[in-house]
Amino acid sequence: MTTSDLRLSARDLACERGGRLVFESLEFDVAAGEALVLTGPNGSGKSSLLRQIAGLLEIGRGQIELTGGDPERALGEQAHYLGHLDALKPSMSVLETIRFWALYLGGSAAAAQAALDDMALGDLADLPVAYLSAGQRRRLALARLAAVPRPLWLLDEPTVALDQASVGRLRAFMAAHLAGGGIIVAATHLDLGLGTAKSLRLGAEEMA
Amino acid sequence: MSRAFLALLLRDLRLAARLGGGGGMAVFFFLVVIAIVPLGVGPDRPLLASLAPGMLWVALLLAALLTLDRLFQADYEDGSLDLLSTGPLPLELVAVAKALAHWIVTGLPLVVSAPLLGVLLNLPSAAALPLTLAMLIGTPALSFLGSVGAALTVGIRRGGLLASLLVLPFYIPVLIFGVGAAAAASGGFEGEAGRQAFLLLGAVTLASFAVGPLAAAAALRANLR
Amino acid sequence: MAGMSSLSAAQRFHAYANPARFMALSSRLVAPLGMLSALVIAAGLWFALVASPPDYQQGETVRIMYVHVPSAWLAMFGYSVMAVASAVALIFRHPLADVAAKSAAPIGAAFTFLALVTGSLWGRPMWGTWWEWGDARLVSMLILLFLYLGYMALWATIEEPVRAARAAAVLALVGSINLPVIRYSVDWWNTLHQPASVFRMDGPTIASSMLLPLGLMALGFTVLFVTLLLVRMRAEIMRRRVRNLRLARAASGAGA
Amino acid sequence: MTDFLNMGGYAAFVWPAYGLTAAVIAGLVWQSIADYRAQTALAEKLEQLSGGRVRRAASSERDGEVQ
Repeated sequence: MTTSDLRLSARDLACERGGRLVFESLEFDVAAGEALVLTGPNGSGKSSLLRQIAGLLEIGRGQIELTGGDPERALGEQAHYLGHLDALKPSMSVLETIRFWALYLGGSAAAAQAALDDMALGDLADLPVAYLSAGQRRRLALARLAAVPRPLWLLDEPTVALDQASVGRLRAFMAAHLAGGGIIVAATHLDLGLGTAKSLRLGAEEMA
Repeated sequence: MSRAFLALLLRDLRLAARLGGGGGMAVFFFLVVIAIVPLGVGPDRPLLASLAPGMLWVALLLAALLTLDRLFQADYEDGSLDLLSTGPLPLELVAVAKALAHWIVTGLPLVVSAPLLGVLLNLPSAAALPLTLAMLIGTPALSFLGSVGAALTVGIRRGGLLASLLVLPFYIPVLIFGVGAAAAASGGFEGEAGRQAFLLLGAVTLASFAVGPLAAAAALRANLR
Repeated sequence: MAGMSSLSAAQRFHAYANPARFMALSSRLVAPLGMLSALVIAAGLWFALVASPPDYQQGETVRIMYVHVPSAWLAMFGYSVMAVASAVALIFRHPLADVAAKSAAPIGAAFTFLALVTGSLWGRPMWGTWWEWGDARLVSMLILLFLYLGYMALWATIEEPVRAARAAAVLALVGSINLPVIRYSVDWWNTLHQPASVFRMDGPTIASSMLLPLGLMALGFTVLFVTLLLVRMRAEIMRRRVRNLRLARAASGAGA
Repeated sequence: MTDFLNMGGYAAFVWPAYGLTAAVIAGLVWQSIADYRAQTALAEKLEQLSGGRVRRAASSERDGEVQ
């Protein structure tokens, strides 16, 4: 799905939120098939970094670059951003939700149905989202990643509200994405068992 | 690109229809405001007739403002707004889709119900058509300019009230030309002032198509980024 | 659970009401009541349109009274059904009362709308305008329509039925207490502005020949109201059943 | 027959009044029945989908055993 010379790099990156310097002079390089795990205390800027990569947050100083991707599309359009909020509407059914996001983000309706089955949500398809549990809502949010193929995944605490079985399913899902030459940048406390993952500690150097 | 635009528009229309009957709330507000005017002003028919176009326009404006604050706030609160901006659609077109959905859900029902409510205010039947036409031309401006207020106050507590206060001054030209078009035109279209007012109203609406989305997108970027 | 009351509380609440008995009873009543209302209304129409004389003063327009007055009665009857059911719901916690109140509202609102429009049509030949602020009853009927629309809007916006029921019950009760006050204020407002038109809505004292069609139509409308109330209550009970089934389904789904 | 339809010159008011009453009542009857049928069908479909597992649970709590 992606060319092998895909590379996400950041040079001298700084982030300043509401007058507070969150982090500065950050550098990292992630090649195709690799994962970058962000660790560090809360408030150390993990979420801010992910939002900066996704283009949802202003980049004060430094720059982020995705080489080898699709030149016409912005970086944010080639990435899936999974934040703390699940972006789900209670009155819409599971199928309507995934079909909307697949259509909107450029995937196909067929892929949407397949994504539901991957996330074991197939038999809840016409249930309104209001009836779903937190875990099921999370899996519906993850199904969006399966429905629309995008090389870069930006995951903010993806395992929150997931039970053991779902975490196992998530690990396999992420491993498959990496095997397909994709890149993952994830902020998490849980060991995602990604073995070869590089790690980037935020916030620690400033404290010491 | 247009597929994403349509998908977003249809989703918003479906959501509006499911939650609180879409434009029903705005039309209900419009009906109540018009019904209490005579109770305040008195049942004197000629007085009501002279008040009718002005009151109908003011009530319509307030009704349009009513449903503005949820335009972006709903998507901001559940995280959809973040995802919408990672889609192929630039924020400007997201703002257009939202304003258009607001006009279809709220603007059109208000325009359709205006002549019926005119009966309560003893609106002369000759004035009903020009008034409705003027409202049809003017209401898109309410939605497109309104989307700027909604974008400016996204994420702010009690943003809805602030959005109305920010946007009401922008509505003044729509109100003045709208009432002018309705009142003058009721004496037949050949009235010079009537035609002028209609053209100016159309100009305001066209301008709002350009200014609205650009300003709304800039406001969203300023607020969220 | 996303915003839902805990599953067991909602189900126990409704289980206690044992809708099964009501569903069995109402399923036997709906068809006969429907037939009865059709017959009575047909008879009423016959007398209203054909077999009764025109009024010496109003001429044929008096026939509109045979639909206007029953609609107005049913509009008020509907609201009193809602108020009583809401009181029972709040005091005795009987959820079937909620279902009855919620089901009565749209029917009452429809009759209120009919009363308004037929009243306007009846008044038009006399007053020369479609709406007469001078007639206190017509104005109060309009305000009653607002109460109905507000009540239905409240139900439409609160998703969780138990909470919505309690809020709607309070609104209906407050509304019923306010109705006489509203009616009095509109009457007082009327005397303040001496209405131009001398014509009073009810016109001449009702001649005996008019009592039969009026009575038949009113009876027919009332039976129709009860029939529709039962049908809508059954639909509402099924709607809550669907909701519980969906909750159970999500709970039993993989990896809840 | 024609003067019956003419309603003493007030046909324009009497017939719309009766016509509208018939229309609103017919609409109300139709909507009530359609809503009932839709909800019943939905309930049956959900019961089949859950293979009766839910039916047993639901019927036991319906008889108040779940207190």
